[in-house]
Amino acid sequence: MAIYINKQTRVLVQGITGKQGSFHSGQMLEYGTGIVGGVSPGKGGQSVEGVPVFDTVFEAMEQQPAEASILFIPAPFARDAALEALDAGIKLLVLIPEHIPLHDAMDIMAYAKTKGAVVVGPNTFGLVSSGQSKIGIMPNKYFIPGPVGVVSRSGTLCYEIVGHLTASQTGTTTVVGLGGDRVVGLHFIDVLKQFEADPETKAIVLVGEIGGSAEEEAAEFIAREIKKPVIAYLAGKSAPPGKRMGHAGAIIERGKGTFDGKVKALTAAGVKVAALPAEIVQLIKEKI
Amino acid sequence: MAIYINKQTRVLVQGITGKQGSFHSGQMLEYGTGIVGGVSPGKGGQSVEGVPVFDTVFEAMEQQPAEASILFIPAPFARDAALEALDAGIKLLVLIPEHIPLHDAMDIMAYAKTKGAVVVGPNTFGLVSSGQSKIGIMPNKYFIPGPVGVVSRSGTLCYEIVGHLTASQTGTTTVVGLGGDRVVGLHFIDVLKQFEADPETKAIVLVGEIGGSAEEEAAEFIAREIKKPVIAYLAGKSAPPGKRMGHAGAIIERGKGTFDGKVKALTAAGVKVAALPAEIVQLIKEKI
Amino acid sequence: MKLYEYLGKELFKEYGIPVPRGQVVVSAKEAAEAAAGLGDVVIKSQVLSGKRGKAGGISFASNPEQAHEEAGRILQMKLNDLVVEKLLVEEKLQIEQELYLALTVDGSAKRPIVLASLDGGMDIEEVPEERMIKWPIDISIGMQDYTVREICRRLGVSGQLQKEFLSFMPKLYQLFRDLDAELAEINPLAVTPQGLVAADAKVTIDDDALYRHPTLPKIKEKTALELRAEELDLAYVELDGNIAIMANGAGITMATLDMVQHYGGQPANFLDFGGGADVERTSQALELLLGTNPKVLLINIFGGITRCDVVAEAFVKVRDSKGFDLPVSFRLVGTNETEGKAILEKAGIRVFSTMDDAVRRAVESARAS
Amino acid sequence: MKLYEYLGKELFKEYGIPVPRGQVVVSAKEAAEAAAGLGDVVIKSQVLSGKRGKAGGISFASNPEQAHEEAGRILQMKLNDLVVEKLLVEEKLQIEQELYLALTVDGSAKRPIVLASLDGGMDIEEVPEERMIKWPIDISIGMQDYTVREICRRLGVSGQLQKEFLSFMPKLYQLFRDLDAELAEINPLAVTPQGLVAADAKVTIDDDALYRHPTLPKIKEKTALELRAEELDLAYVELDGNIAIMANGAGITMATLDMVQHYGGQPANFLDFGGGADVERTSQALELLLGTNPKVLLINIFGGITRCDVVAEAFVKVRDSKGFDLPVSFRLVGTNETEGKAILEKAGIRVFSTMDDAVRRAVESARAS
Repeated sequence: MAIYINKQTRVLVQGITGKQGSFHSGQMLEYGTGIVGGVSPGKGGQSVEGVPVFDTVFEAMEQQPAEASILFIPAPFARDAALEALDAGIKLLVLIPEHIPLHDAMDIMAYAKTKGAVVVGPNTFGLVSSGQSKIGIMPNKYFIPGPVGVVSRSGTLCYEIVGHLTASQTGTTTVVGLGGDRVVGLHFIDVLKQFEADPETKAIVLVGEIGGSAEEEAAEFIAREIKKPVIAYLAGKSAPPGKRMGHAGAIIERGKGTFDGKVKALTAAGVKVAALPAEIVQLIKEKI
Repeated sequence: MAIYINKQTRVLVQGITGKQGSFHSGQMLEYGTGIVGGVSPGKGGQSVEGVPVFDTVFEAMEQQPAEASILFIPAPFARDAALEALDAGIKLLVLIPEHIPLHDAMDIMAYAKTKGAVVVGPNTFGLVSSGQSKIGIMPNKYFIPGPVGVVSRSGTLCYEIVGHLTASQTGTTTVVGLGGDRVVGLHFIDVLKQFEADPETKAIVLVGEIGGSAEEEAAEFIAREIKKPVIAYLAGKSAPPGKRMGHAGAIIERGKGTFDGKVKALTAAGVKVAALPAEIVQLIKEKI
Repeated sequence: MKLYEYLGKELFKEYGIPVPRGQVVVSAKEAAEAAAGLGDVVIKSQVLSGKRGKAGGISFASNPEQAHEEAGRILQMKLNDLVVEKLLVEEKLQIEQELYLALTVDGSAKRPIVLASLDGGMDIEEVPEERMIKWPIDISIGMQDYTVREICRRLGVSGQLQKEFLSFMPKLYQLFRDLDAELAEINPLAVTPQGLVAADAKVTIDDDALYRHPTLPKIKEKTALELRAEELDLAYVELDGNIAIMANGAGITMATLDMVQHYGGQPANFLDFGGGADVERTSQALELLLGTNPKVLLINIFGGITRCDVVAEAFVKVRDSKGFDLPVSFRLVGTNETEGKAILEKAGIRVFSTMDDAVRRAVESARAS
Repeated sequence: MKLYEYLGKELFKEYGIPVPRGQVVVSAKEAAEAAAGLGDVVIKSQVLSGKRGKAGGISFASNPEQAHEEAGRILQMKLNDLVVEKLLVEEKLQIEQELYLALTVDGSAKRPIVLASLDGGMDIEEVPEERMIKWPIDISIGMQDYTVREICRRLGVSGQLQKEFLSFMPKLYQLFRDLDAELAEINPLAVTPQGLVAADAKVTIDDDALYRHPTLPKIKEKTALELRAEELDLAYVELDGNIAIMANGAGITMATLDMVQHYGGQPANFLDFGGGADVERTSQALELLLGTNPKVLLINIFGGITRCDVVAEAFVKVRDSKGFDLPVSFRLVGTNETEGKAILEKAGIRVFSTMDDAVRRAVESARAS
C-alpha cells in the first residue's frame, strides 16, 4: 500500500509538450507512473514519449479517463489549467509551477473543495509512492520502497533527507511535497492522517521550516491523533527575523513561526527533532 | 418514516418577525414542527410565538443548532439570507418567496451544491411529513399521516389533490412542493428517489404542469428506477401555446413541454394520468 | 422582458462585443441620412418578433434613395400584429460564415448554459441536435478560457477563430450575468474579415430582476388589460371564451381552465391572483375580470395563505358597489372557510365545496345565458 | 510589494472607500500650500515602515507656517534607515473612535480572512486575541451582506455604524481581490461625524501577480545586490558572515546556513538559485556572490530539476573568466552527478558527496583564511 497514489493511478500531464513537461513525462514513465495522456491546447493528435496528446482535459478524459493530473504550465496560465482539470473530474491535482499568484491559488483550492479533489502544491516537487508511481519532478533513484512516510514543505531538502535514508537502505512508502507557497492544497495534518491509516507506513518523517504555523498545527494534531513515531527536521534555525528566505512561508514575523517555537511544539508532542539532516537516519532506525 | 424531515428536525425561521413569518411560525408550531429559533436582523432578543429571535443565522446556530431553515424574506433579500443559512451549516433550506431573480436562484443552488445542502423552492409551499413536521405554508388540516407520497410543482393544486385524498381518509407520508420557478432546488427525480427508498410510502402522486421538461425527465426516471405505483395529474391541457400561465415554467414554447407530450411520456413509463384531480383518489385506491 | 435588437446591441457595445456600425431611425428620411455614411446597408424593423426576414421586415439598400424607399415601406408594415415604429439601419457585413451563440438558463442543471452551433442564420429549432453544442457553466467560477477552448473543440473551431471566441464569449457571459438575462442570443454571429460580429441581438431580462436595472427602458407588448394586471401583480392572460375565471395559484388556475374545457365550456381568461391577497387586491382582480364582460364568473379558492373570509368580503364589496348580476359560480374551501361561507351565504351567494361542482355549474350557466 | 500609504489611499478612493482629503508633497513649500486649504492637518512621512508615529515621522499643524516647519523637519529625517522623500498632508479628522479592519490571506484555511477590532489605532499585535474578530470568506460567493452583519454582531456594532460597514467592507474586499492583495489593512479606521474614514492604508500586493497590474508603480526597498538578485529571479538575502552560500531550493539553502552555523561558521548570505537553472543563470548567481567578496564559497547542489553538469560547467566558466582563487567547498550530487563531477575534477576542483563534509570544510577554510 501507499497513500494518495499507487501503481493503478491513471495520470494526465498538462503541458506535456513543453520542455519540462516532456522531460519529466519521460522520467515518470521510467519510474513506472501510469501516464495515460497529455494535454496541450493546439497540440492535440501529437504524441510525447509514446503518450497521446489532447487539446483539452475534457477530451483527454473522454479518451483516456484519469484520476490524477500534473501541471507543467507557466504560472499565469496555471489557474485556468487547474480549474479545467478539476471541472473535468480530476481528483488529485499536482501543481508543479512556482509563482502562481496567491489569489489564483485560493481560487483553485476553493474550487477543488467543491469538487472533493485533493491538490498537491503549488510550488511542489509532487509526490511519489515508492516503487509504484511518481507524480512529480524528484530524481527517481532516491525513492525506493520501504517503511517510512515522508512529508515535506521544501523540495531539495526533502531529497537530501530521503537520500540519507536511501543510502542506509531505508526506503519510503510515500513521499509528499506540500509545496512552498503560502496557500497550498495539502497540509501536514492531511498527510499525517493518511500515513497513520496506511498499514505499511511504520514511521513518519516531517520536514518543516520556519514561518507560518503549519508545524505547530501538526504538533497539536500529532499529540492528539498520531500513534506512529514521528521524526522531524526543521530548516531555518540560523535565519534572522524579518527576512524572507525564498519561500513565501519562510519568513519570521510578529514573533510567530520561529524555529524555537516549532521545536518546542513538536518536542512536546513527542516528536524527535533532528539537529542535522543526517541524524534522521539514526532516529528512524531507533523507531522501526 | 418520511422523507427529508421528521419529528426530530430542528428548524429555523428566517424573517420570523414579519407578518407571514410570524403567522406561519404559529401554524407550523401548531402542526408540531420543531422550530428552535427565528432570525431577523436587528430584532435579536425578541421572541415570536415563544421562539427566540436572533440577529444572524450564525448566532442562531450557536444558540439553537438546526438542520433546516425556512425563509420568509422579501425576494430582493432572499439570496443573501439563503447564502447565510447555507454558509452557517443549514442542510435543508425551504425558500417560500416568489419573484426571486433567476440568477439569484442559480447562485443559491450552486452554493447549496458546494455545501451538500438540499434546497426546496423557491416559490414553493414547502414540504410536510404528515403528522410529524411541516416546513411550509400549506393548510395544516389536509395533511394527515398515510401511505401516499406526493410531489408537486404547484401549490394550491397540490392542496386540492391532497384534499381529495384526505377526504377519502387516504393520508400522506411526505408532501413536497418543488416550487413554480424555472430554477428550483429539488426536481421530481430527487423526490421520487427518496419515496422509492422510504418503506412507508406505498404509492406516489406526481402533480405536474405544462412547460419545461421536468415531467419527461421524471417519466424516464420512473421507467428505469421506480417500482412503486405512480399516479400523475397534469395541469394545462387547455392552455394555448406561447402564453405564459403564471409560473415561469408554465409556458409552451418550441413544441416542447406540451400536455400531450408529457402524458405520452408518463403513460409510456407506466404512470396513470388522471383526467381530473378527483380521479386521483380512485386510482390510488386501486394501487394500495 | 425582451429587448429590441437595437437595445441589445447597445448593451453588447458597452460590453465590448463587436456589432455592425449603424443607427436607430424612426422615419424614411432618417433612414436615408443614416445610410449615407454606411455604404450598403441592411434595414431592420425593430419589433419583438422572430422571423422578421420571412415576414418582409428586413431589407437591403445600396444607397440613401433605396434606403429611404425601403424604410418607408417597412414603417408602414405590421409584423405579426406589431406596428413597426423603429428601424435599425446598419452597414451590410461581409459575412464569411454564420454561427449561432447563446447563453440561457438551464432549469434542469440549475446553471447557465452555452448554446453554440456552426449552423447560424437559420431558425435555430431547425438545427439538428448533434450540431448544437450545449455546455453548462459552473457559476462558482464563471466562464473560464478552458470552457471556451472546450466549446471550440466541440464545434471544430481552432486557430484565429478560437482566439476570437476567447475574447468574445466571456464578454457575453458577463453581460448575461450582470444584466440578469434569461437569454442572450446572437443569431447569426457573423464571421467577417474583421472578426466576429454580432449581426443580431436577442436579449431577454428576467422580469423579477428588473428592479436591479433601473436604466433599462420598460418594454411592453401586452394588451391594456394585461398591463393593468401586471400593475396589480396578477398573472393574467386573455383567452377567447366567455367564462371568466379567477383562482389562487397558477397550477390550480390552469386546472380550473382544463376542467372548464373538460366539461365543454370556454375560459375567457387565466387569472391567478396568487397567495395571501388582501381585500383590496382581491377587489381589483375582480373588477379587472368584470371589465371583460364575461357571461359567467367562476371563482375557485382553495385557501392556504389566501384566507377565504378575505376573498368573500372583497367579493361582496365589489358586487354591492358595482351592482353586477351575471351568474357566479363560487367555490370556497381552506383557511377560514367557515367565516368565508357565512359572509357569502348572508349575501345570498351559493357556495360550492368542490371544484367539480363549481365548474359544472359555471359551464351550464354559460350555455344557458 | 508594499504600497506607500498615499498609493493605498489612491486605490481606496478609486473603490469608493472614504479617505481624508489631502495631498502628496515633496517639499516644505508644497506642504504649506497643501495645508492652506485643509485647516488643521496631519503630516505623514511616506516610508514603508510601521510605527512612523513613535519614530517622529508623523506630525500636526494648524496653519501653513506650521506645516512648512514640520514638513521641513520630517523631510530631513531617516526613519528606520529609510529616507523620507514624500509626505502626505491631510485634513485632521474629527475622530470619535478608532477601529481596525484588514483583509489578508489565511494560509491554513486557504481563504481570505477579515480581521476586525474595535481597538484600532494601536499596534495591532497588542490587541488581545479575544478582541480581534477573524472571519474567513468563502471565495466562491465572496463577501455578502450577511458576512458583514455577522462580523458587526461579533464586534458589537449595530445601527448606523453597521450600515456604514455594509457599504464599506464589500469595497475593501473587492479591492483586495481585484488587486491581488496579500494585505489590505486600515488602522485606524476612523469613526467620524461624516462616517467611516480610512485614516491609514497599508496595502501589500502579491509579487507573483504584479504582472497583472502594470499600472502600479514599482516600489523597491532593497539593497543594490538584492535588486540585482531580483532581476535574475534569485532568492537572495544579505547576511553578516563571510561564507558565501549558494544552493538550489529554499529549504536546503536554509538547512545549509543552519549547518554552517552549527559547525561554528558565519553565512554571508542566503542564495537560492532555484531549480532548473541553465548555465547562464548559474553563472550570474555565482558572479553576484563573488561581488560580495566572501572569504569562502560554499556550493551545495542536490540535483533534481537542476542538472549537476550544468552547474559544474557554469562554475568552471566563471572561474576561468574571472580568475578568482578563494577557497571553494563544492558539494554535488543528483541528476547528471557523474558528468558534473568529471567536469569539476578535470578543472582541479575537489567535490564532496555529502553536505556535512562540504560545510565542515567551508567552515575550516573560513577560520584558516
